[in-house]
Amino acid sequence: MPLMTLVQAINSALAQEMERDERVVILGEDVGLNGGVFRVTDGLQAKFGPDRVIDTPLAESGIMGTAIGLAMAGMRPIPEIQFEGFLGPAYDQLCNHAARYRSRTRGAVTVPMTVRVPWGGGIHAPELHSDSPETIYVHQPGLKVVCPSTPYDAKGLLLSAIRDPDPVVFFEPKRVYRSFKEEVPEEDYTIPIGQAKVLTEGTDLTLVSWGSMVFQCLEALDTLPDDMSVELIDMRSLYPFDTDAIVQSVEKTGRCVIVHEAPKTCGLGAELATVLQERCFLHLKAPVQRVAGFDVMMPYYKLELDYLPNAQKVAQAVGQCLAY
Amino acid sequence: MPLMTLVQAINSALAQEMERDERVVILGEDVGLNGGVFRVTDGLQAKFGPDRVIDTPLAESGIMGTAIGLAMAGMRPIPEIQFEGFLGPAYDQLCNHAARYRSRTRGAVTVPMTVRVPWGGGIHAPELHSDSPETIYVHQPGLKVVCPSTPYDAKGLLLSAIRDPDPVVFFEPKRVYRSFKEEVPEEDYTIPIGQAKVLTEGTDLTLVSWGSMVFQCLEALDTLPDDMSVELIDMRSLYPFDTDAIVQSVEKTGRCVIVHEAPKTCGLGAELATVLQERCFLHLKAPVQRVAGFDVMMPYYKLELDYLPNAQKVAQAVGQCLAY
Amino acid sequence: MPVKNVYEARIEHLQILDEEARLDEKLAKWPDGRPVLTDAEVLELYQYMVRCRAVDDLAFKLQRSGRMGTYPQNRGQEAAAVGAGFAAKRGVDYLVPCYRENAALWMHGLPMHYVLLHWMGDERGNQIPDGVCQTPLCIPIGTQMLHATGIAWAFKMRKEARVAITFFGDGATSEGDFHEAMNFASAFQVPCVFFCQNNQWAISVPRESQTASETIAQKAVAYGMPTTQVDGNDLFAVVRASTDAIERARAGGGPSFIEAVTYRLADHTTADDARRYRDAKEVEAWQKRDPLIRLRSYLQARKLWDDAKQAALDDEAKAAATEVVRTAEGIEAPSTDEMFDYTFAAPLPAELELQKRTLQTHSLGQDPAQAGLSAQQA
Amino acid sequence: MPVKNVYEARIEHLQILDEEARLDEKLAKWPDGRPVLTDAEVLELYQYMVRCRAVDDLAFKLQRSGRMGTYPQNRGQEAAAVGAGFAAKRGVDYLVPCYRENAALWMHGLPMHYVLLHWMGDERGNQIPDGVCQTPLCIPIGTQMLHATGIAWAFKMRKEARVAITFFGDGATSEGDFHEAMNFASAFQVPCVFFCQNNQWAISVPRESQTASETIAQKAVAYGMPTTQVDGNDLFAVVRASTDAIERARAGGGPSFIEAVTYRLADHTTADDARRYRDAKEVEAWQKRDPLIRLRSYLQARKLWDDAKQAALDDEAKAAATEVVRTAEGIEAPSTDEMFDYTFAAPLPAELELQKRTLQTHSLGQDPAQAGLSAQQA
Ligand SMILES: Cc1ncc(C[n+]2csc(CCOP(=O)(O)OP(=O)(O)O)c2C)c(N)n1
Ligand SMILES: Cc1ncc(C[n+]2csc(CCOP(=O)(O)OP(=O)(O)O)c2C)c(N)n1
Ligand SMILES: [Mg+2]
Ligand SMILES: [Mg+2]
Repeated sequence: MPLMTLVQAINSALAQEMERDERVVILGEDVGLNGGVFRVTDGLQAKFGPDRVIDTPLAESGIMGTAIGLAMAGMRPIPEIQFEGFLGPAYDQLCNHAARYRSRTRGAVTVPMTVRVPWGGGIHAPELHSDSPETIYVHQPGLKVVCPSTPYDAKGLLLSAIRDPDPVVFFEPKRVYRSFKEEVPEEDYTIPIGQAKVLTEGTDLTLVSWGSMVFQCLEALDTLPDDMSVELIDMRSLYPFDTDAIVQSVEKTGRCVIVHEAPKTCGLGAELATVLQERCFLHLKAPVQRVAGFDVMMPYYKLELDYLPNAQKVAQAVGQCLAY
Repeated sequence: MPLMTLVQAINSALAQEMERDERVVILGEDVGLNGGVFRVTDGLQAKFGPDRVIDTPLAESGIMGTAIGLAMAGMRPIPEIQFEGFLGPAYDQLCNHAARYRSRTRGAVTVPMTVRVPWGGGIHAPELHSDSPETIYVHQPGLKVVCPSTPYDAKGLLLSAIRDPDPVVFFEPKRVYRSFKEEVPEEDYTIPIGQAKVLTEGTDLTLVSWGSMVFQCLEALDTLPDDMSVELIDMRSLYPFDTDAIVQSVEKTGRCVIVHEAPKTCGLGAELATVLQERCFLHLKAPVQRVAGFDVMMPYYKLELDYLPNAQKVAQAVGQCLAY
Repeated sequence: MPVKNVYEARIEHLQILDEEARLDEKLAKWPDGRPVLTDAEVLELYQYMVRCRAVDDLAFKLQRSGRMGTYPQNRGQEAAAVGAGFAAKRGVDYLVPCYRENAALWMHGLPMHYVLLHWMGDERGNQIPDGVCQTPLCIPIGTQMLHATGIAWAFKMRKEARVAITFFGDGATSEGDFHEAMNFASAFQVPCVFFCQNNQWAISVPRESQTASETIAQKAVAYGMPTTQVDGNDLFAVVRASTDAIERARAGGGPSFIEAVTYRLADHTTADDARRYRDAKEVEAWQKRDPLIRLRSYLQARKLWDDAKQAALDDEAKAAATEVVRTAEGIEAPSTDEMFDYTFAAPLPAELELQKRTLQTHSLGQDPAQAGLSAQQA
Repeated sequence: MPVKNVYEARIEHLQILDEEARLDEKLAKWPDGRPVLTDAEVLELYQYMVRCRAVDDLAFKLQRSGRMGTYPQNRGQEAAAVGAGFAAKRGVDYLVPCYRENAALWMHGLPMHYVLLHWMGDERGNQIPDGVCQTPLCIPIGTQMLHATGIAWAFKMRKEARVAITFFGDGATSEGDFHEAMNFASAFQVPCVFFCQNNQWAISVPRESQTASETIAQKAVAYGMPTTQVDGNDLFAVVRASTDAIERARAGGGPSFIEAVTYRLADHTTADDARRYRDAKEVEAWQKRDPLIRLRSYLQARKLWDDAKQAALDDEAKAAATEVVRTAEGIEAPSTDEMFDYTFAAPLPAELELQKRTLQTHSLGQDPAQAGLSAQQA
């Protein structure tokens, strides 16, 4: 099996699906000849031509809105929004249109599309290039949201997303785009949207995260005393999220720490914590804790590491939660 | 003291503040001669002229973005977005610009403006006229968010909002725009942003809500057996929200039900529930419960009452929570 | 030459049947001599317009008597809708409407009661039947043109000889999405026709305040897109300009823009009172330009129509409208399930399935087993 | 007349100092005979451009050696920035930039190291000093023009004789916010100048793919706004057109649009490799049109400049640039407090104050008293 980075795995999934399904087209800013600013679509225009890998004008609402039209008319568009911060101008088309068409037409008009978005902090980028806006799309009925953290999961989830009959927002943690390689099958495989993955099993505490924060959690685990048995869960899918996986784990461990980059207040962590206290109330030995971004603007890069949760903060929270 | 509806109280606050502070201008679609589609700005253009009560072109991003410029240049704009659904096109300007200017310029450039938005369901309106999107603005660092449910609170909070040095989103529960009158002082008074209000005191369970759902809660209280002692809290401010008020109450009651119109998943209810289990863990006798909108598109009006929480659902949740 | 012209534009206004119902014989024919509209076609379209107006009138009354929610009357704009609808090929071309072109939708196969059902607060009014090529009414202003552009783009990608035509008002041209739709359509030369019903008002905001441009048509200049202004109350002009634009698009000539100058004779919607902001005189002047009156005068002058025929048609139209209302009102109330079932394709996510089954969002009220609570807790 | 013209537009291109550095003597003077630029002014602006380029070059190297994040070079566009900056009144008019007009910002009083500080990931680079009338660099494309419109609107409301001028690229004209800003500015006739640096590329997307319009300038036609195209590498043309537009705005004549035709001689940013998508030949051709070369030829032909002066200036500029970098790098690292303190005006909301004080978001890690936990729980 070849070793791939996250970027390569996504590129391979795109190439494979375009080969298999001629309805699939990619559109976005600089996705063509330039292969995207992160080179995720590198080589695809050369292979599939400029009619299927399309450089658009600089207009995110335009990208999202025309992708909706393409999807309605039977294509399987994969719009790319260059950075998560630029989902802003496309918010209305994504949440008020793509997400609602099936419901408002009682199934007559549907929008099968996958919105690819480089996501999250940690790469020393300029303003609005490091946000973590997943919560607002999870809150929007009618959208599915995924955020794989590894090359293997990325390929399998991307193929599921493209084949999904509804709009899927596919967040790509850019901080780990190239940080490591792992074995990724050449052949076609899918990972169902909605399933979390248990990375390490444990009995004392459940650690829940997604995106690049998963690696901060892994790092934290390395620093914990050997007698702390922590179960680490990578959510992978943010909507629908895998309630069973976290409930089962917390029923076993009785303690939970949730880690995410987005600002704490009203982040997805709040939803997961609430579900846990709703469903595992009598099992909980300590409050569910969050280690999240502060409730401030994602700072420019000199302070971004002060903003982002890290292994040390995670370890500390785990320790305190265990000591509760 | 005169009796006023919510609409009248807001109108009176606007008139008073425009009188007092010549930097205040109102801009939006149909706010002038027409007095707004809900007549909230009725008579203001006649009084203050078309240069201070301004009908704009039909473009929400334009309204929000030029209001930002006006605020930066020393005015105190009050943009109106005609319905909460049309915040969508203005999302980027509001969250990625208004909310961030102070922080990204380290205080050099600020955006003192109050965004007025009719909000919520229950008035038999067409699509995208009945949503409850407060969560996404609460999640955005740099914005304050209020949602008064009564005429008295509306006037006091609106005056605070206009005088606030930072952007405030002022949600107006349109379902109760004219549903009742109460005494509202003619003179100038403010209610600090960030303070909840205890509507009824109680010892067995804390009921938390905001906007028009407060009245569903009140109705529910009427149907409960006399021996159930419920404390009802109207949050009024959604960011910053009054943690102390709910924590103190739940420390006393040990039980809490949160009621809101927005879809449940990642709604503000999740944040409040999480804070409560974080801060009152050892006091809680039952999981904090939510009675919220379903995780579906706000339906067209034939089904809107099936979507919205109501007194009966609230009463049922209260009963079940007490029986836990 | 240090100052040189690098671009010139000219916007034309087309009128064929003038306010006095006089026909420009030359323009009423295509260059090859065929008529833009045969007598039979004019007669058919006229009757269609009258029938549409009857439904419109009845819808207004329905709202007033509390049997329907807010409704936006189409009154005064029927020539624009019918003309554009006629120019597009039913079952082939795709209509992407706003909410003031009922006639076009019905012509293209949407059962007439669907529109009423929509305004009765029922999503099934948007459940476009198979084979009917259109999107549902679009309430958020200015957002649907991007979808039209995307649909047209799909036609181009698949090399189908089909065109999308999208309708919107003068106010809608102020939205950013209008700009992006126009730019994408032109940059990719997709077969899309942008049909603006400039009815002079966006609720209470008059056309002159909406934008400082002298015409709406010239907005297309920004995108290098062919554009024209037509008298929107002149059926002939609308048909000619729309046919031109649609057939050019079909032949690979790219998108076009049409500004149809018309007037909203009624209030913005039944929730509006236009007397608050506009002059009775202005309305009166436009009443005289009512496209139904103009077309009737034309037909009568040509002896194709008379008062008796009109009386018969009026009766028939009223009866048909009543029937449309009966159909709409006869549809049983939607079930709560509907709210859930179309959020996603089946199967629903587990949590949503649970919400649907229990009609609860609070976990204690949900089925204990499903809610993940053990028996002892419940 | 059934087909009549209802609108005509013509876009002019202005060039005063041509590619061969020949000056159009007539256009180089205002109608009243005053020169558009005196020799002394040309000399001053030329030296300014050279100094700016020196900082630009050094910034590039800083990034390459890992001492700064991504940086977008201004190379090749100095005449546009300096010319527009010169036309605006320092301390009076308001600049609303994108990120490729450093020269204008510096001319108007922004300490030069601020821009570097910004690109070093430090918000203090945006902490515009009192009295400097400008907004910070704006990274999200096309969003700042609305702010400029609002600022200009405030000037108009307060009857101040001030103008806002906003800068943006060719790519930015595709965003919906551009459209809304132009429309608002024109509808309310605010004193705002829209200055488009058409440098032919938006990262890898060439101007021809960005939009199908023949010129960028004609986009203003959509708003009935005065518009012109200028040779953006011609300092004289930029100054003349900008002065015209700014002074018209100041006099109450409303907004204007200027398309400055120029070229991005460097990569999009230091994170980009333009060789992937553009032809070396094209770049070469534009190298020859470098505004610094053109202005130097002009000055030398007029005997106002020579190689010795140039050598001295180059040395001086390099030294000054080094000093700017030293200043930027000499600023101590920001404290974590900064992240919190500017989220809102003081006092911070209690929860945020707690986050700041404890640098924690998990309640167990926060100060127990503040976190609302009683002693026994903590
Ligand atoms: C995005 C958005 N903003 C505001 C509204 C409220 N609104 C409904 S119709 C309307 C005016 C529309 O004017 P125009 O585009 O000219 O169409 P007309 O109603 O005249 O046919 C407004 C402001 C809306 N529906 N959508
Ligand atoms: C809203 C938004 N979308 C996308 C980007 C990514 N991006 C940065 S610069 C750029 C191209 C800008 O082109 P242009 O407006 O011509 O300015 P130039 O860089 O050529 O000066 C893009 C797409 C962005 N910064 N903001
Ligand atoms: Mg209109
Ligand atoms: Mg450019």
